[in-house]
Amino acid sequence: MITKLTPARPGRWAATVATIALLAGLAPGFAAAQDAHRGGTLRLVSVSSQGTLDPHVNYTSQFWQLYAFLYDGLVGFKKVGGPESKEVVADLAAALPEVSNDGKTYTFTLRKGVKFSNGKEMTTDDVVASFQRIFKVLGPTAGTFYNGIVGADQCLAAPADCTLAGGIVADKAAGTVTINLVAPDPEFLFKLSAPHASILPAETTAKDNGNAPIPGTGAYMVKSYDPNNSMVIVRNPAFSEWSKDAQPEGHVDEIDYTFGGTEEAAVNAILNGQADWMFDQPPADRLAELSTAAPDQIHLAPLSAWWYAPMNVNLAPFNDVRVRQALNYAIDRDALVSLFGGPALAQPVCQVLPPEFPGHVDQCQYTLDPGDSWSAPDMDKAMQLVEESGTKGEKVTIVTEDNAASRGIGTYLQSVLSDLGYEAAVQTISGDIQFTYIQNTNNKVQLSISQWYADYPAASNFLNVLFGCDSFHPGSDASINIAGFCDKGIDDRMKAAIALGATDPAAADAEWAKIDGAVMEAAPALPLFTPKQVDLLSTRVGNYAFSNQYHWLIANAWVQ
Amino acid sequence: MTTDQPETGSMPPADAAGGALPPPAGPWRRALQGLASSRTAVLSGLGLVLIVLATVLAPVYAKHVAQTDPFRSGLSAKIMIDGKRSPVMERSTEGLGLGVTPIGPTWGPKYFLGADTQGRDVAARLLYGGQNSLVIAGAATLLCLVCAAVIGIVAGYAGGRVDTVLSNLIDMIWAFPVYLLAISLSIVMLGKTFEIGPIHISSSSLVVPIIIIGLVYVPYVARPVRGRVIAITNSDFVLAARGLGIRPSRILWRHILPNVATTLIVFAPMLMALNIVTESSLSFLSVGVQAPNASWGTILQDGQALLYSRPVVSMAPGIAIMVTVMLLNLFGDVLRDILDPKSVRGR
Amino acid sequence: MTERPTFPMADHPTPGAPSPILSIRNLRVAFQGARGAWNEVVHGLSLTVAAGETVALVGESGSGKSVTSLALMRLLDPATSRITGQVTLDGAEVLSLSEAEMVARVRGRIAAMIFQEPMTSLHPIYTVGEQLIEALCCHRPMPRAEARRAAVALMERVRIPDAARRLDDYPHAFSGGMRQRVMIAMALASRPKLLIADEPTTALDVTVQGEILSLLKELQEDYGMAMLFITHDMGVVAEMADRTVVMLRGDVVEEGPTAQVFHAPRAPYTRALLASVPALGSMRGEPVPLRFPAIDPASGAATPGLPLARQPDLGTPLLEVRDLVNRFDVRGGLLRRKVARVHAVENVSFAIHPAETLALVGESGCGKSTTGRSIIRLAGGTSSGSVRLDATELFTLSPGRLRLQRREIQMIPQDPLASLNPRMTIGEALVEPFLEHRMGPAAEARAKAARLMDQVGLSPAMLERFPHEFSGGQRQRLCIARALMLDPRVIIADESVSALDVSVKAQVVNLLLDIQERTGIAFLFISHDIAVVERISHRIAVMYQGEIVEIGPRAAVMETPQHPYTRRLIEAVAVPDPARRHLRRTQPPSELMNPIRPLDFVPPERRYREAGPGHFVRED
Amino acid sequence: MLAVILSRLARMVVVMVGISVITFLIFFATPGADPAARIAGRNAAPETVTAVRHDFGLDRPIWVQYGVMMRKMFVTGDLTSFVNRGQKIVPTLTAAAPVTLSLVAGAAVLWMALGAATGIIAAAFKDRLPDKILMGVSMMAVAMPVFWVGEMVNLVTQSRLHDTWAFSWVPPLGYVPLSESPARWFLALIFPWITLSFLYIGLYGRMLRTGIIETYQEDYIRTARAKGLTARRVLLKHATRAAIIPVVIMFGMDFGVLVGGAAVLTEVVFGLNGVGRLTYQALKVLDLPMIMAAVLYASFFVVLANAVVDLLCILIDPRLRRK
Repeated sequence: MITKLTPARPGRWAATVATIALLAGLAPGFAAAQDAHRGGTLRLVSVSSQGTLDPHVNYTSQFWQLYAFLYDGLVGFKKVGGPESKEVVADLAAALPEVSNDGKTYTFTLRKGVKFSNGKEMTTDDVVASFQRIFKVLGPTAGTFYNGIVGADQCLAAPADCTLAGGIVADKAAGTVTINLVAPDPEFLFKLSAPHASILPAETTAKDNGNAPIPGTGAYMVKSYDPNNSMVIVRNPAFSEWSKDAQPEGHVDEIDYTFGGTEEAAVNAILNGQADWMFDQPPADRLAELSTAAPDQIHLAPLSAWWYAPMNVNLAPFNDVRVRQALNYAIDRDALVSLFGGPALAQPVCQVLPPEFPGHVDQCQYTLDPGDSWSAPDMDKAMQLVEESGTKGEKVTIVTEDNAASRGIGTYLQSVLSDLGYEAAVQTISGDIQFTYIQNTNNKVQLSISQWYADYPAASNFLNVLFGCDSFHPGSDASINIAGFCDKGIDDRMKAAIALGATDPAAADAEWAKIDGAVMEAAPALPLFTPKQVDLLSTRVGNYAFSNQYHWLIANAWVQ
Repeated sequence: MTTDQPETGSMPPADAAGGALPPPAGPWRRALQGLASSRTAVLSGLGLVLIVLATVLAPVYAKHVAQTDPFRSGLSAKIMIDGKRSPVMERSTEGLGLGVTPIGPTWGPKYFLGADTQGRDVAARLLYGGQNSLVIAGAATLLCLVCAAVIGIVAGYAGGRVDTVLSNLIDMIWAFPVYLLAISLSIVMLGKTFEIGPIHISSSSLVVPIIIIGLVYVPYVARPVRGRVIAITNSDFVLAARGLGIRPSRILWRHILPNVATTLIVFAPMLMALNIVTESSLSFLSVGVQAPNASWGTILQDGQALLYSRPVVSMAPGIAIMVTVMLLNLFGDVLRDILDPKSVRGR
Repeated sequence: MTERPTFPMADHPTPGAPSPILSIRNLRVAFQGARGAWNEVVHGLSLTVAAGETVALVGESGSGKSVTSLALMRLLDPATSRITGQVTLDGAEVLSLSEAEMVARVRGRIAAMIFQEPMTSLHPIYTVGEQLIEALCCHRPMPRAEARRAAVALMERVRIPDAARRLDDYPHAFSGGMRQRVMIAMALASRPKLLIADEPTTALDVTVQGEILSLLKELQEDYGMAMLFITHDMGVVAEMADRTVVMLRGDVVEEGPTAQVFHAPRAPYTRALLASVPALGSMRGEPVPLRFPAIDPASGAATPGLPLARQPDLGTPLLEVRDLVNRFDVRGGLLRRKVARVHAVENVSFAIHPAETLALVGESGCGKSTTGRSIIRLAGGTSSGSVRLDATELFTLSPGRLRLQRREIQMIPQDPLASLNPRMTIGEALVEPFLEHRMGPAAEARAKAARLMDQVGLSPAMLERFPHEFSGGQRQRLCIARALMLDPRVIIADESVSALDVSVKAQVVNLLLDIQERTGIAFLFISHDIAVVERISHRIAVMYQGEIVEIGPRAAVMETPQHPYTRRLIEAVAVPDPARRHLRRTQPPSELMNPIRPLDFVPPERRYREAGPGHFVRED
Repeated sequence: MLAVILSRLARMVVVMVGISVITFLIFFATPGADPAARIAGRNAAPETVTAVRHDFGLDRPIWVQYGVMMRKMFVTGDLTSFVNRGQKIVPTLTAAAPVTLSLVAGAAVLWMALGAATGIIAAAFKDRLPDKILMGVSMMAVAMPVFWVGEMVNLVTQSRLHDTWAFSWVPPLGYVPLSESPARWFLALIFPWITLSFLYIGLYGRMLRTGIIETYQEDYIRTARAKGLTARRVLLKHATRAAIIPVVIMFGMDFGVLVGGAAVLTEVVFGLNGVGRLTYQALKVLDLPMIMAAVLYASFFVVLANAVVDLLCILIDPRLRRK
């Protein structure tokens, strides 16, 4: 047994995000000490598991957090805490690709000697097969992330026969893979960094593998998975670290992930030292207690996300822009923040792009004194707008998810709408259903509450996805433009901004900021707040690092 | 056979006619007298009346005592305590400053039991919620009894194939665990608005839980009703009525129905108690009463989010449910003893 | 209220008699009513029972006789009853013993008890063997095998055939008579000095009753037990008792040697009681049905009963039943398949004339009630044959026509309380059939109801009352009045007087005869009580296992019974005359058989021989 | 006997087929039930949604879908969830079954033992103090919603008094397999057992007390007393034995229903991943394959309990044993 070398409790020097970022920067200095932290078992808990283990299929942040150290793509986000986590680094590719042909051709040279956890070496065949597999397994982002690859159209139409001929070209001898796009895509590397583009062994069946683990190249591998009970993750015996940034060797030997119980139980278990971390957010009820009783164990991190309430611009009364604006003026964002656990956990916003996100410029139109930030609701203005619209007395139903926060917001909005003179009701639906239910125009949802978490750090991932004409599919359950907002002018500007991003990212970001303002002018949604992530750790966990993409980097942490 | 009846010390009126006649006492009047002479029944009945009265007076309480609208969020409300204005939603200032805790019981006119996560007055909501809980439980009881009576009587009286079909249907629903059935019905009805002619039922209406809760217990009542109907149909007085040449419809209406009525009445308080618990369970699982309406179950659910910081929010409706259900059961026990000492058992 | 006289003789047992096993002095029993008021039901009873003696405690329902027996065993719920006085059982002061001492010393040791209802007095989920062994072992612990042997011996002693095998049967596998034998065996387990028999034969058929009585008599002699015999049946008293104590509403009104009580009753009540008891054979020589004598309860003076003045109209029969068959399927197993068939009624034929009474007698399960119900198609099961009322064939009528036709044949049920809807007033119940048959307007119906109430001896003011407010006899009158509302031509009286106390029974019988005399109605009188039947009927049909074995004029059947079963039936009846005791020892026990047959059973062809004019006997 | 069993089985199958058809129809009548978009994932392209719909056979006629689902469930066993992509239904359910069984079986032992004790003691002390106390507590037990009791138990044992000597031994919520550690299995289930059984102790205690008191009116009890049996023997052997029959019938039904998933509230409150919670979650997210499997599972136990109770009745009540 290795003697304990670290006298200090890690929690004490990891109280806030700022210090963490600082520490992440200082990390190399501690390299020697870190080896001493190798070993041990992390005990994670979550109320529920999230279905299939297949990285080409699963689209949940819970499992993406795990894929970070289970699988690799050609490129990936840097696995460090802080702002640097938004950077893309070479992963299975030896270096970032050469981009040619006006941004349409990406050439990757694969690293040599990388092995899957089944012992087999990774080759170009695996890369080609993996890209085909994204389509064959009907990956959720096949049609949205990877449809720009040459041959993707045929693959989407007939997934079983997908070849991506001309799209993915491998040179086995040289160990290179070339990807050809139909049009330049400044966000393509981000998309390749998503777990959906993980490289899997070529022989992996082209079907959703469900609960059966697929061998990966990451530092760890799944030993067993029972979605109703637990997941056991152990070190990948075939792994040797090739890039600390892309896939660091983890500290702990084993990660036991238990599913079940309640959030309250998880908090108790962590406080009682029976678990190390909970996936779910601690219940609001416990926050005050935690912030005094265990401040050292709590880590807060801003998220690239927003909570918003899409207003259906095609249904009365929200087909009148004045009503949408009125509601934006009327809501007390401060009250909403207190519903979410207070200012430490959420920041009131009145624009689409979250703070510190590419393209974000502080702006707020819907406040008592319009300017950079929100100060207070402007009820008079709101009443006046409602009066002008002549929609007073109409019925409005708010569709919320059945979690405490969403329901609370719904109840609050119902209250505000009543104040404005509407006849409002709340309808609560289970989260999984609510998300597709509110998208389908057939369900005639007027106002709903939703959240959006960035897939990758690009403004279009918010604005274009949520308010672009291409994301509006009437009558379909998959119509992420919930508001049904389609403004030709704004849509054209967004397309142009995406194109601009390929050549001049800075100019593009400036344009996105303007588009953000223009969208809010039309007010297809109520921006509510930007949430913060709360990680509650046990006292024995150290080296907390938070990545914008993967959230807490589990493999980077150690246990005493 | 002649039997000595040690328990009837007083003989029935002598065989010879005449004498001063006591006022005629029908079975219903007798039952009423029985209830009136039972201390348990009187006290529990009185308790129930008080509860009903309290919930009926909810608007008065909310308006004049608590001076609040229990259906409006009070997230930024303030309250005077010891001459100091403090927010109803207290933001944590210690440690990391996380969390917002609603004010606890003031034991004063305003926020007597404190506030919930929306900053609303829990005491006022408890009364309003009680109103809804009682209305739902009562209406569901009525619905259940009517359905069960119809099914039970038709099955029991018609017999033969009709009975077989209905009994099998009842058995089938019986095999569906109640909560699963109720939850699935609730989920089916959640997203829907029903329009039957001029009647418009939105999913947030109380009608939805009433129908669901009313329907799930039908088999539990229809079965014994059917049994009772069969027993009555084979009883001597129905046989006598047939022998007298009374029409079947009249036999059903005048001879069978009034005698089944006792079974149904005996079920009523027990069913009502069961319905209150069921309503609260469904609301607790968020498939019952929908916001902005409140019921004891929804308050309990709200309280679940405050269990650690403000346990009173879930304790209060829990105690309200317990007391109401206990009173109903006590009353029901006496009623059963009086009306139907043998035919209904247990639950 | 006047002081109740205590009977002087009770305190002085017959000189020279052995010291009493049981002596009761001034026993008072009171019950607490619903509102806490105490209500005394036995007012200072005193009696003694000497060793080896049989004392009968006789009285009508509510006289307190059963309460007395339970009180002296301390089996009443102490929470709701209060017993005072003095009870000495073989030297033990029963009323001052603790419950534990009662268990240890008295119950089952000094005194044992048997009860009226053999069907319910045995625990249904233990075998009779277990219950017997329990009774044996609780007084004298012994090894299991020995207890088993003793139990078999006891069962053999009470003449249960095949005792060793039947030891492991459950009570439901035994007939009523057999169960009563088991009860007796259990009571004998510890060789008690006193056996208290509370109406031990009331629920049994007459032939079985005879067997049980002889068994008790025989055992009493063998064991030298004293016996306190509680009954309402004067016939049984005459058969069994050495001394008789007559009770009325909690008081002893007469006590004395049985012969003296029967032949020279002193109390008016005793005289009235005896006058009301139909004695088999008392109709010998009487040509027509005879009313019971009317007794003045105060003086006991009897006015002799008048004979029926109206003669049957022996022209065309009013009701003609031919080859009536009724069978029930017995379904068994979880599949509810037919496994057997009950041949409840098999080829029954008879006719009734206007103003005539045909009695259908037989023991329980013989099919007599089913016959009655089959006639008006209320029996269930499958019926066949022919029932003609005048010219109308009832068996082919549509349900609607049948309903109207039912007006002509009415039924008076055995249990009047059960056959009155508890939620209808008597007025409603009486008026309902009248209106249903559209016999006239409501006012007329009410007038007729009032008139009939008067006729059956009830006040028209009682029409507003509910059935539970009447006594048993009154309810039976109400049922009669209801039947008469429709002016029927035939009345089927199904055990209509069997459940009534003797004095009430006499009144109702007289009422029926009055009605027949006045209206010329025909009766099908179904009863197991041969003594009553003898009094009321013109003709008698004897049923056995679903078939008529003998039918003929009353005098012929009663005085010259031809069929062996008829003879056995008549012989078994206990006659209320101590001089005519006729118990024979060691009769083989008879088990009445239910006519359950396999599905493929074909009933045998039956022939009847004519033994006299109109007197037919089945040839076996 | 074989015929009897077969017919009983046939009836069970008929009831279960009926239930599955009803479930299926209810599902397709539910708005927002179409799982294709949910399976496809957030922000999936319409082509992907169409492909998923086809892949899962959701574009085929409803009866074909029914047939396919039944085949996948009972024949091939590879039915997968509509919500948690790739999650196999049958293994999930079989993994949840022992949790529920542990919960219900333990609670059943508790409630039968304590329920019987309550009923017998109360009947023995009828209308006296012990009776009044026991019946008062039973009344309360019956009146308290089980989830509320659970919440209160959790509040006390997991938070308020967790740091005191009384409850510091209480493990965190959740299930520990018996095979893993019998001791921890036991500790983890103590409070769920108590919570679940509380209601039934009250219910059964009251029922048994009433039954015993009613039995005391029976003639055979009088016989037993008259023959000189001690009061205790009359109570335990004669009265209780007869009065327990309806309790046993009730027990069979309750046990079946609970094993089938009716302990959902207890499972939810105590975070036990049992069948009830699984079903509840499946219902909330409208996961038809899971709902279907869970409902069939539940109804199987109900129907089975019915059959077992019938048999049990014949065993304990000789009156029903007629040939």
